[in-house]
Amino acid sequence: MKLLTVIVLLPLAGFLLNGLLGRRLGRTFVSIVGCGLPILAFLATLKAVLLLQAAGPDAALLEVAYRWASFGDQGFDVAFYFDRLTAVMTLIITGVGSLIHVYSTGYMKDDPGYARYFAYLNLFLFFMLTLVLGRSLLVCFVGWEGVGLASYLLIGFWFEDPAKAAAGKKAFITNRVGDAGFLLGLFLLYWALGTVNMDEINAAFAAPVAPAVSASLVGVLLFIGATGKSAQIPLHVWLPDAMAGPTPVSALIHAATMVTAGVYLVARLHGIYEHAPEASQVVAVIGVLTAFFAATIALVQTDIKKVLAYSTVSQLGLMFLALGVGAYGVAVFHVYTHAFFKACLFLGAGSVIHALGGEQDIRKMGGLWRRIPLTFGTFAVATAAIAGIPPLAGFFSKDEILWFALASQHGGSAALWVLGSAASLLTSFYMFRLLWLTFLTPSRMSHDTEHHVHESPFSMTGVLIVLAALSAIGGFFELPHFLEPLLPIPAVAGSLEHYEHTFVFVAVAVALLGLAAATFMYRRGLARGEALAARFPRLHRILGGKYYIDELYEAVLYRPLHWVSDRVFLGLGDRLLIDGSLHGLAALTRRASGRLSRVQTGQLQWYVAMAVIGVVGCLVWVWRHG
Amino acid sequence: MADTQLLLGLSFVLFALGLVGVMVRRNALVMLMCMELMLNAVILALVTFSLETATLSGAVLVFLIFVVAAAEIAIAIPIVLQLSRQRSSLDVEGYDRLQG
Amino acid sequence: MNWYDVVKAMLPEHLLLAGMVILLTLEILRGRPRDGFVVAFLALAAAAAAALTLHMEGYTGAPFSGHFSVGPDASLAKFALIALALPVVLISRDDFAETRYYVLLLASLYGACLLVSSDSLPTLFLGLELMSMPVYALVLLAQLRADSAEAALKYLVLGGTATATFLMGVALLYGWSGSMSTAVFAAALGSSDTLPVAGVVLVVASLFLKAAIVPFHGWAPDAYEGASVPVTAFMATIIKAGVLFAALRLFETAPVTRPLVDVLAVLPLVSMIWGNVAAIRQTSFRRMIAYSSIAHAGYLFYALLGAGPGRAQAVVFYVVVYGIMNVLAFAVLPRGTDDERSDRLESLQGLYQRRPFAAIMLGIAMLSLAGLPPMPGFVAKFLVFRNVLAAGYTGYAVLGLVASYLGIYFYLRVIQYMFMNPATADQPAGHPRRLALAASLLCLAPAIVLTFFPGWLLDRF
Amino acid sequence: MTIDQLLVYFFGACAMLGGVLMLVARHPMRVALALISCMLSLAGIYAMLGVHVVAVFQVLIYVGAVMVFMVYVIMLLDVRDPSFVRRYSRMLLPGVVLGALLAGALGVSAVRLGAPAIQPGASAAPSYLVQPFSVEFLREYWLHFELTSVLLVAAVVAAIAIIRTGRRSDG
Amino acid sequence: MGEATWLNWLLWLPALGMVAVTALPKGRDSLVRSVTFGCMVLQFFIAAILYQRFDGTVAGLQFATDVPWIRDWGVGYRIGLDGLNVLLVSLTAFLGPLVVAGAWNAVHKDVKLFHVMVLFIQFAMLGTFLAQDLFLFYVFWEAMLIPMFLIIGLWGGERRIYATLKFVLYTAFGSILMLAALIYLVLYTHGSSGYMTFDLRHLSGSQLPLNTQLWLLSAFALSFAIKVPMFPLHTWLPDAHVEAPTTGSVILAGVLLKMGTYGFMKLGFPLFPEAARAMMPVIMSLAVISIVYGACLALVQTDIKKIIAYSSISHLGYVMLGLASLDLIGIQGAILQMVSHGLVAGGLFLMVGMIYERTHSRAVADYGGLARMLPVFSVFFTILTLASIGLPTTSGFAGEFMVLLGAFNAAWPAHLAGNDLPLTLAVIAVSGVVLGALYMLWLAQRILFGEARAPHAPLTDLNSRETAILVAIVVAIFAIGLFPGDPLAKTELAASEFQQRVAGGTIQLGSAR
Repeated sequence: MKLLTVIVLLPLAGFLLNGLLGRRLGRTFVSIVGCGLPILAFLATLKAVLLLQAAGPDAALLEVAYRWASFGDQGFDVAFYFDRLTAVMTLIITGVGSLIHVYSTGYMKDDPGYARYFAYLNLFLFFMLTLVLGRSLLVCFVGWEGVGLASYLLIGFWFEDPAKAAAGKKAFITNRVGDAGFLLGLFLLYWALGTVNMDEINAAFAAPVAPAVSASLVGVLLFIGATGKSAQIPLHVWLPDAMAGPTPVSALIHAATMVTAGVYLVARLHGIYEHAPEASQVVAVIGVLTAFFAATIALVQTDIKKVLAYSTVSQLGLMFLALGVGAYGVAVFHVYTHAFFKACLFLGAGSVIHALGGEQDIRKMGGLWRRIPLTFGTFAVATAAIAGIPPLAGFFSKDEILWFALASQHGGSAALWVLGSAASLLTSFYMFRLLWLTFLTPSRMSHDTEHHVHESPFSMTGVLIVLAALSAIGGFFELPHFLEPLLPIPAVAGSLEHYEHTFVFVAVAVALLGLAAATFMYRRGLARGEALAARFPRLHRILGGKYYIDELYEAVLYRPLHWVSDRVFLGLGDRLLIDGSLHGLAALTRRASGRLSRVQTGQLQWYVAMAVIGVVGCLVWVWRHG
Repeated sequence: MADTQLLLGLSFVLFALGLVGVMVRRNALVMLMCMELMLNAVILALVTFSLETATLSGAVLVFLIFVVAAAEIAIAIPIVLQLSRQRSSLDVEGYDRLQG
Repeated sequence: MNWYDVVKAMLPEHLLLAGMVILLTLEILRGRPRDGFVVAFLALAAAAAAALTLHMEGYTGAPFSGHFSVGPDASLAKFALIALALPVVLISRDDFAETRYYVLLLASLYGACLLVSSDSLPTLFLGLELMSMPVYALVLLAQLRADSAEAALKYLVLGGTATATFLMGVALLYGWSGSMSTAVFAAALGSSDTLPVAGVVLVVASLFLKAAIVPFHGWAPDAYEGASVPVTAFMATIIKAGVLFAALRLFETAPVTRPLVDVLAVLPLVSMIWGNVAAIRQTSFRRMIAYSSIAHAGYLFYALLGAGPGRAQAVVFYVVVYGIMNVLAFAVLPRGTDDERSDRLESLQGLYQRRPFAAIMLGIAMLSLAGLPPMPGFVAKFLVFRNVLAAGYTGYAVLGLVASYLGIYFYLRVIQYMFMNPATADQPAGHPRRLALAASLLCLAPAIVLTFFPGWLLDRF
Repeated sequence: MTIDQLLVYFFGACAMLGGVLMLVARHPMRVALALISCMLSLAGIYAMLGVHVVAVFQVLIYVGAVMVFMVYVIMLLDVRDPSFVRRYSRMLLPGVVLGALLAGALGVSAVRLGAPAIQPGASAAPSYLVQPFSVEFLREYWLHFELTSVLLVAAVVAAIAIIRTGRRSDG
Repeated sequence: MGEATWLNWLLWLPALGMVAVTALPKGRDSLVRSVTFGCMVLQFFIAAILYQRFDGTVAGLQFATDVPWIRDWGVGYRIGLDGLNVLLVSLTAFLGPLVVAGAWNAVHKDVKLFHVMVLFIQFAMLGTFLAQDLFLFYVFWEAMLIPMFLIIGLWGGERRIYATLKFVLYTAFGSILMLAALIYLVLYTHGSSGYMTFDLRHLSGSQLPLNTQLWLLSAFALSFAIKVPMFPLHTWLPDAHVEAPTTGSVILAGVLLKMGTYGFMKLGFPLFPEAARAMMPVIMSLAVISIVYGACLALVQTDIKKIIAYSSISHLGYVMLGLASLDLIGIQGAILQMVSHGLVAGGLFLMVGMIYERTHSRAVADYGGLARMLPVFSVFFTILTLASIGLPTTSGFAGEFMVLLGAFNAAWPAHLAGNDLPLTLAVIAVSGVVLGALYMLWLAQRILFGEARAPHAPLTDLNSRETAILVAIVVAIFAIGLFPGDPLAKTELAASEFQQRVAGGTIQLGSAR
């Protein structure tokens, strides 16, 4: 039996069942299919992992499903590839994915689009698994675009609201920009290597004879793709808007899985980046800048999901920082820990929103810890984890990222470390700000809302507990070492070799500093924060306006495009020049027709004269040229 | 005797005069007479060439032209008569209802 | 002189003549109009059958050596001419009951047949005159229009001028060669002397005038509009065909050389453009067809640019297809009591709703005249331009094709009127007539054959 | 220069004069007379050249038949027609110019000055006497002779048809 | 029954259908529809059998018929299936029944004439694809004008006469020059080889001087480019589409536009390979301009049909880019993209027709939230939109991807050789991917999402007839998107022959003359 194919196809079956039959067969059926098949996929993945472990540390499972298209002796296979990196990603996807499916049965209980929702979610899993299991970049691209589609559908799930539909569209199109880069990289690789199988690409770049293509160019192009999917500057604009979808979707797609596809891609193709220092540098710089700027924006957000969204962008930036400095395993490690705590946070936020009947503004929350203690507890654990408080999961991965940012011989530098640490500090600060304002400060809820507050059902809280537990203990699994046979750990600069432990303390200190600052500012509520905002109004406005990137794109890209299309292409080109000249010719012919009709005066003598003109003309012509 | 070229020249001039007459004279009957003049010019040319080439066929064609000229007039005159009756005018310039 | 040959070679002509004589006798004896149609039709059918038989037999004969000869090609051309007249006669029935109409028609056809067989310039001249003269009268016979006499006069004066011009050209050719044989013309084509070339120019100019090539076309729109529908059909098909056959007879297979090429190419080219452009704004159907015929005359003379046997093939095929389609168009044209009004293009509006068969037939005719595949008009156009290109006149061929493009619009406009525009209130009822239906079927059958098997006709050359 | 030649020149000048008079004469009757004089002059030329058959028939058919018919019609229509007063159409100037151009073009093409003159009566020349000419005509050209009869019949029928039509449209 | 007989049946079935429908009594509209539909279905089955039995590993024609037609000129009735036309013939036969079914309730005026015209155009289209004789090709090529002229002009919208005249006059202009060129070509071959023939196999062997080739190719290319349509000869298309009835639009977008690209592939490039190479930079540039230009214009339209029409310009730009790349993958991609566009654009136009039947409006602004009101409709519309965008697993992706891949494969060597034009063009072409998403999603978002509103609401969702049509199309789209290997295997040999002939062994792509 083709195990990997089965893993991929299980969610697809779920999608088809739910999509085609779901509405007729009722919610129970939908829930069983929708949750059962991902869980089956998870179990199948476990089996695959066992097989893999038995085969050795750098072994891989390979399954060719069929040949998609062939050209002469070359061709594209639909093949699945399973090694330790894939295993980690697949486990996260199916595992966290299954949990979120279960959570959704509670969260979406009353939604009329219940079947549609689960169909989409299964579809997403299908594409995500295709993405990570695909052996070739082409199959990966299928998943790559597919998750974009699923994301589009899910963001716009409540499509009656034009803003939400628009957010879906924005996500898709922004992703498409990145995909264009992905495609360019793919084309380049195919031309140079004649293959797009990722293992073969890595091998080709490791070979003594370098491929006839610049690794940096390929690296940058593929990274453009990654920026789109993983919401890095300058293509990060879609992710915060993507929070328009149902909250579990945000947890699954926009925090735990899809957005890490970019990280996965770079890690998977580390063979290219290892030989492309310039590209790696670009990755690191973009990553750290994203981490920092997203963190600053998160400072002033008031929508609970927006805060988490920017935090996601920021964390993804840190992952790319790790990739940029060659610490691929560490980046995946952060993907892994981040999946737990960010999913927990989002689902917790979902629980809060659920409890408050849809309220998302943290300024109108407060004091919830007493009312929904389970949610609060799990949320707090996850917050601590993301802030990097030891010994929770986030601490381990983040610490290692910062360490390599400073010390890696593959492009580490002090500047990267400083910005990364600053981002980390800000993360700690805004996360605890969130925690304070949401749960701990005195209640600022309206009376109606307060009356309504209730703890979520077990299907939701149970998931939260599992995820919180994983956030707490996940860090003890030394993932980078597990992956080392595949993803090398970069050498550390000699001068810093002995300071690793020192920097652990620095990192802890940074996290605690953030905690302390947040506590100082928000322990009593909003007042101090607002005062601070009032002192720096311009800065606050810039941060609140997200650096006006959206507006910039609107003004620089979209409007000119529209203007050029409308006025220049349509007005000037099509209507005036092309059609205009054609209409002109037609009018000319009509006028000529009128003129010729007027020659036909009805005067007999004129007709004779015309004939004589003809005869004389012919005679003269023949005589002249004879 | 006579100069071929001169006779030929006369023929061309008469032909042109006939054609000019068709173009410039407004009276339909005059117009028809001018056409006869053109035919006469052709006859002159044919006779001249018949003599020059010492063959008979030119002169034979002249006889055919006589017949055709008579037939043409036989058809033309009734047409003109009918037109003059319809329009109560022989002015060819007035015959311009069909145009465009 | 072999009397058997005289009878057999001229059998089609004799039958036509017999028709005339019988008609005249009947008129003298009884004056019953109805017989005219029947006798004329029978005479035509017999003549057509005779011509076809002669062609099939491959009969060759020259009863009047040096003046008149018949070969399979000539018989085929005669058959085409006479057969084209059959549907014309069928649609004449409702307009013309008089015997003399049919006598004139047969006389004109007699002239046209003479052209095809003529070996000497006098025969050609007589044929041309015999063909044209009855038509002057036929134009006038349309009592429906008050302007018919005007049209007839215009046609007559220009035709007379053309006759004189033709004769002057013949005189010059005769003076150059001392012979009246048609071969003189072909010989003169290759001459570099001014005298024969001037003769050629004059003869060609007169043919241009009879075929309505710009700038000798002045009579055509007025005469077509002024004449009655059957006579217009007759002029547009048989007269034009006769003139072209005459031209073919003169040009034989001799190539056209330099200074004459331009005359023979430019004026037809101008005709195509002029005819096609001027037709665009016409409001009278017959006038439009007149301009269309001016353009088609251009194509036909274009075919003469090519040398060799392809020339005859192209001309005959074109003439046949063009003739069939023109007659078909006129056969199905709805006719009201007020000729001037039913001639307006607007009266065709919504024709498809009222009389779908007529509309479709007219549509087929228009598309074929426009030269759009798969209509046989395309093969005809193709032949012409293939010959022009084969003769090496690429530039003229391209220009000619572009000119033919200009013509598409106004043919489509007719279709647009018939199919796409709604009918207006005051349109002639135009109920179908049986004879016209027969005429249209008579045209349709060969049209279908020529669509699918153009080789049937083409392989005969 | 012989007297014959002089006479030919004289008749030629007369014919030309007749032609010009046709253009300028106001009344159609005068035009007809000018044409008749022109034709007679031409007949004179033919006679001088020895082509008597043509000269005779020119007088008989043209002057005797065609022109008499013409004069008759002119008299029939002798009303005060505006075209009698205003002789010329709009095409006067262009028409004259075109005529001159045509004559010039034909002359340039066909007239080679200094070519040998005709020698009528030379041994090779055919006889234009009535009897030999007629024999030749009817032997070689009897087809045409017959055809002219068809033509004349057609013309007669046409004339009748036109007249009948005119009568009916009047009535 | 001989194998060639099947192909003849395929071709002549619509013609027989025309006769049959014409012979039906007046007023029996549903009988007319059924007969037409039955004819089309039968034809589809024949095409399916032929497709199955077509052997992609054999070079040359299959199921061929070669009968002299006009012996004198060497014109023959020569038809046959080869790798280049097999997919397009199948597409035409596939869309045939759908077109008739789609118009089941849409046409009430002159039903008989309408169906005769539909059969006529089907006949002409199949003939164009199947013809292996230049004369025959031209006849069929031009014959398509007449039924299309009537279909748009008789059953079209308000400005139908303007649109239909524009269509005919535009396309006829190109054909006229093509006619001159093809006669010239045949005569040239006649001169050099001594016998006159219109057989394509012989004609492609003639060695013309480059200068002549350039002239002839320009003439052919003008005609084909108008039909494709390529910028700047495209302005007839939006008007024709907007004014055409649904059937017309579907035929136009589904098959007719492919005539242009097929013409380039079958005639234009292989007949004049040297000229094709020399002109490739121009063709490629125009193709890429079409991609971007079409997409940009689609972005600012307010009429649904116009958006799809302009998107066709963009998508056919990809086809041309693939052909012009002269890379095997690119060529294969171009063929696939033709089929894909036929399905996708055809499907979209059908859907526009379905909604138009209900609301009588095509303005984007009139709609919103159809996903709520017409869920089934919306699902299909979304799928077709995504296929149009070129989402992986759909046919649109397979075609677009291979075209772009081919373009890059060709562009890199040129780039390394110092010629940056192809690479620049290829990169710009990739941007079309983004633009495509932009306008199609904008359209989908505006009409499917947001507040529910539509003229003449409440609307009924798709009935089973409409659903069946769309299911057929969607299945085909996914079949090709997921398993393009089978169709590609049928075309591969022909595509590589095409490539070898045109590229002439060494690909000197973009090397300006």
